[in-house]
Amino acid sequence: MAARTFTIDGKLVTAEENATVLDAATEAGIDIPTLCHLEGVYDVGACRLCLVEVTGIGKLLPACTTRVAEGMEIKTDSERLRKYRRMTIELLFAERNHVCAVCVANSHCELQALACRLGMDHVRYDYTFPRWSVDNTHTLFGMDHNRCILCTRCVRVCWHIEGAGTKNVSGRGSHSHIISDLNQSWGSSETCTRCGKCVMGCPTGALFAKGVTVSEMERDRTKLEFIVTAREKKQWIA
Amino acid sequence: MVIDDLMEIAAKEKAARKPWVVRCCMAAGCMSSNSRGVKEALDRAVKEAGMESEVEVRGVGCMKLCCQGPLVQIDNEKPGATVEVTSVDHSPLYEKVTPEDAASLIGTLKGGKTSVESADPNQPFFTGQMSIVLANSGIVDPERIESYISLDGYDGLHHVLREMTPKEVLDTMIKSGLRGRGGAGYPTGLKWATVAKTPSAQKYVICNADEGDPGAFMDRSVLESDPHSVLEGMAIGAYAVGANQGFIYVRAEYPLAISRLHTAIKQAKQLGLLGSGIFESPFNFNIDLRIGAGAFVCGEETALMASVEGKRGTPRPRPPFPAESGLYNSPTLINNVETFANVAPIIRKGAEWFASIGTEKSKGTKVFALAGKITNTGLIEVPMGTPLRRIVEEMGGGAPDGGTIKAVQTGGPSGGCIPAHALDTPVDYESLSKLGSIMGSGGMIVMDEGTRMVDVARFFMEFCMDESCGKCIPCRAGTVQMHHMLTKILAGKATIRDLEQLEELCDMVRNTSLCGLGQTAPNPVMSTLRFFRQEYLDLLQEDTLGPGATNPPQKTVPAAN
Amino acid sequence: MDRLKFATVWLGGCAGCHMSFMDLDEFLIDIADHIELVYSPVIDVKEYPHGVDVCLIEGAVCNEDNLEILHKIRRRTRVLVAFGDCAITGNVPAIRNQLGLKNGESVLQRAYLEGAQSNPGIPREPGIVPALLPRVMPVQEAVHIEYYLPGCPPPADRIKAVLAQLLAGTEPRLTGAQLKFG
Amino acid sequence: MIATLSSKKDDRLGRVLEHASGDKRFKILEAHMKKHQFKQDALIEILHKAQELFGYLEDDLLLFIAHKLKLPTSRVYGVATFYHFFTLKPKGRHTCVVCMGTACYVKGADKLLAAVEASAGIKAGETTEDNELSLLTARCIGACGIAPAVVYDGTVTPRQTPESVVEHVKGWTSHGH
Repeated sequence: MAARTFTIDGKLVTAEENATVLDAATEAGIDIPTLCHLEGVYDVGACRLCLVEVTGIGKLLPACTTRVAEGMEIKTDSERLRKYRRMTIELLFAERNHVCAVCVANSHCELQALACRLGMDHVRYDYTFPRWSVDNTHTLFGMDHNRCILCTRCVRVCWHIEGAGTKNVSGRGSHSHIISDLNQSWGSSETCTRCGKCVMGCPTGALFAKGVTVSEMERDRTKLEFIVTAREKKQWIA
Repeated sequence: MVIDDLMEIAAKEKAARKPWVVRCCMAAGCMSSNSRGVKEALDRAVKEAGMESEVEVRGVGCMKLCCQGPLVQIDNEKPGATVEVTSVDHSPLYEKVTPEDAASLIGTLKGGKTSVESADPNQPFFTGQMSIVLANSGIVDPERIESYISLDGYDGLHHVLREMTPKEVLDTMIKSGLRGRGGAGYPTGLKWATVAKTPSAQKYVICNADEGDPGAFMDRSVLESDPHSVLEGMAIGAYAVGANQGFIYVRAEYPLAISRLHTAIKQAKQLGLLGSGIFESPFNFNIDLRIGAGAFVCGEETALMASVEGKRGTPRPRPPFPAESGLYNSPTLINNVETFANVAPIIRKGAEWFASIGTEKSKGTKVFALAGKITNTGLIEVPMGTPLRRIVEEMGGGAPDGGTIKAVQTGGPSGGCIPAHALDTPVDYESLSKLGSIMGSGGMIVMDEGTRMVDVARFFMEFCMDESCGKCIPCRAGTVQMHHMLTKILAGKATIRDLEQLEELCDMVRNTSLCGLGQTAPNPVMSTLRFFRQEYLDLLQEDTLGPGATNPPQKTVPAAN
Repeated sequence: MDRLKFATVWLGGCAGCHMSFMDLDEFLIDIADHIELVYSPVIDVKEYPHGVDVCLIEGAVCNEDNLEILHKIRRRTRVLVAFGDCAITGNVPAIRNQLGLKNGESVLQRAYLEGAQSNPGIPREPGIVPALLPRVMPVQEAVHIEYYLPGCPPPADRIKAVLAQLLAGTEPRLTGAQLKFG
Repeated sequence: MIATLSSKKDDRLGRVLEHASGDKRFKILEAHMKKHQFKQDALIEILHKAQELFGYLEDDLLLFIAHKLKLPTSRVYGVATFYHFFTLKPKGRHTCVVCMGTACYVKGADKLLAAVEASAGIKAGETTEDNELSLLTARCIGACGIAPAVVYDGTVTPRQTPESVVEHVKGWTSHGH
């Protein structure tokens, strides 16, 4: 496969022609913030946190779905990008009920970590305080819609890796929410295989293993990556 | 089907023409004022007068002056004449016709008088128009392909298939200067050329008939009035780019347009104008209908394609553009109704003719749906570059009841409000965009002094909020916050800080949203802020608890030592 | 040498932030030379004084009393610091907002009637027991706030960092993990 | 796949299929799917047909469609709830759709809606308790030339006033039909 040479934040980088800007940056040790990207499943370009500036292109481009090109000049960090990213995070905090103090994922949460990284000391928007439910009907896992950011990682792992298709998005706009099967309780789902991959993929405290309490929900992402890599590289075959 | 067959159909249709043609509008606007009842009454009246052999009562499409519907027009050609009328200019256009009026209207054919009022065909509303897209509208019977054929219909397709290479068609389109009529104004020829040069065994053509802008009904009228012109345009496009399958994605809210399209496609297939080996060429092309289901975002091309694939209509990032990877990951040509309706006339009359109309960068005509606080509501087609003032004041007749026009809204929820003092702006893509609005698909809503602009901004924001698909954060959550801020402003509970925050959020949502819906959602706010800022400021409350509101403390800075 | 007129206030919160403030330990002695504590739940001053330089505000704005004093504080203070998650986000006290329009009544009923072990009854004493606001607010929704000190509670070293910067006359800046909510 | 998994628990799908075998409407729906060769991308057309036949899309119907098209039920549900044309709850005997497009809005559609809401005692999107009336709003029905427009039981009616809407709707509820 042909290689492409370009710059990211002034650094000369080479990557395969099909690589995304996000892949290339990660490879080069440059960390672009993202919440919807998950190693092993297809990208959707939805969270808009990985937007980067590319010289000569008026619009900001999502690093996760933009392919590298020869001679591209990419800027992953600028005052403008930082400002937009912080606003995006603030919008998320105001959208649902993210109460870090009582969250299972406190200290292990990608949303919380990004808020720190982007310098969010408070949210400038009025909180909407919507009413969302908690689904605790599953024997192994729980889902708290209050903490969901609709990144759809769970939907994608459930379909793309596990092949069950239990999870999907229902409704639209700010009424969108993650469902199991026909919007029934997760515990009554007829398709859930209880594999737990959705829980492994969740960036916040929305999906959690039952029994964990505040700050105890740590996730092992390496398992997901292992499954995907093993499948792609046929490592299952001894 | 060969050209002789086509000519024979046209000749037969012309020969069968009765001396009198009573045209009755059967488009959705007049139908909602009982034009079906009028047509039935006209049919009865003809029968009762014993004039069946002399009079044809023809259900036609939109006759433009929708506010005065149901409309009826009689072509009083001399008895025995066999020439099809192609101009509506000189016969009286009867307004607000009721079934009871039918007998007296038919009576006029025998020299009787009628008390039914008729519109002056020489008023600016009609004389200011130039019809390309709507040329057949109100004349052709939209439910009979023969009627379309008798007006040179499918001639363009024949010409293209028999006389032109795809490359020549592309060149013609590029030379014509036609730009997408869906709103953004991308050059149509370039788009076609990109699809054409992308190698693929399978390509698609999609007609975007998901006319979702509130206040826009041009595409609906075209589909209801002259569906075959769209089919012909699509077929020509398919030939040029090398596609063999087309889809028309039409809103479920337009049942009449759907039924006429069904009929039109069926008739075209029966005559072999769609299907395999069209005009005995190797070209195959089929069209299927896809019915939308109430999602504005599906007007966005990637969302529309997801919907055609039976999925949730959420957009995806571009690139890749549909021209390279669209429906089912194949190169896809996607244009809107009006764009396709321009194609056959361009082929028939030539690129030079088309390019001679309009302005330097915006060629041809544009159809607008004139509505709101204006005397003449209805459909108009004007050359690009026509000043807004001529459209709303001369043709539209200004605000009704002596009111004053305050602003003209174009481009729907993606557009902006053009203030009255800028009415001399010519209508073209660049001029409107300079004013912070867009051409959009053609909705033109006139607002008078009674309209509060902050209210208008909130109305559109509510629309965008409800129609946001929810996929990307800036649009999903940003529209909610912008709507909240506008509500706060309208309630008199906001301060200048809120207004600053609103402007900052507008900038962010515009620059970070995934698709056009989010990227343009702030436009109505930004344009009203630009031209009617004082209306916002008047609603703000004094910020007594904001920065600098504190009484001076004893110490000036919190400094140690 | 003028000492900084310093205040702390306790609105709708659990006092955990003030507890954390006490965890400043010997730093409290260090700052004692530089500040004059003019108002705080830990001293006996009834009326919030005029001309205060810095005030740390713990807790969300939950009732009419909270709102009134917050407005008064804003008018009489140069620099306000939202102190802890309840002040900045509404945090746990604001969870009642999710219960809709009647959220205030719902929580009172739950606490004082359904949850009562003896003498059920909702306390209502006009002028003594302030009425709940229909919606719990973070402090910045009600007044302008200069600086934010997140945490539930903010750890002592984070409080120290902010105070040290304030005393040094620089703008307090917290970064990275120091900004962690929860 | 769905069949085998569901058999473990309460066999909902089995019940639905059994019920469907005796209902002519399911036969028509299945014929329609067959016309589309049970293609998954025809989901929206199938949902249109299903709503036309049944009036609304209840869970069992969605399950039936998912099974026949071999789609995950969550996907069918996700699509059905994305598009506002589909309704998952039964509609009233009569429907009154107030167009809230821009042209209608500047001509007072909000006042029409407020009047009929007050008169019927329901909000837009709701159905009266006696199931007589569903009050809906439309984004734009494209009848801007005759604004403000209201659709009564599928009939577009031009130039409405708050009084005319209330009168029309009262006509339904008082005569029962």
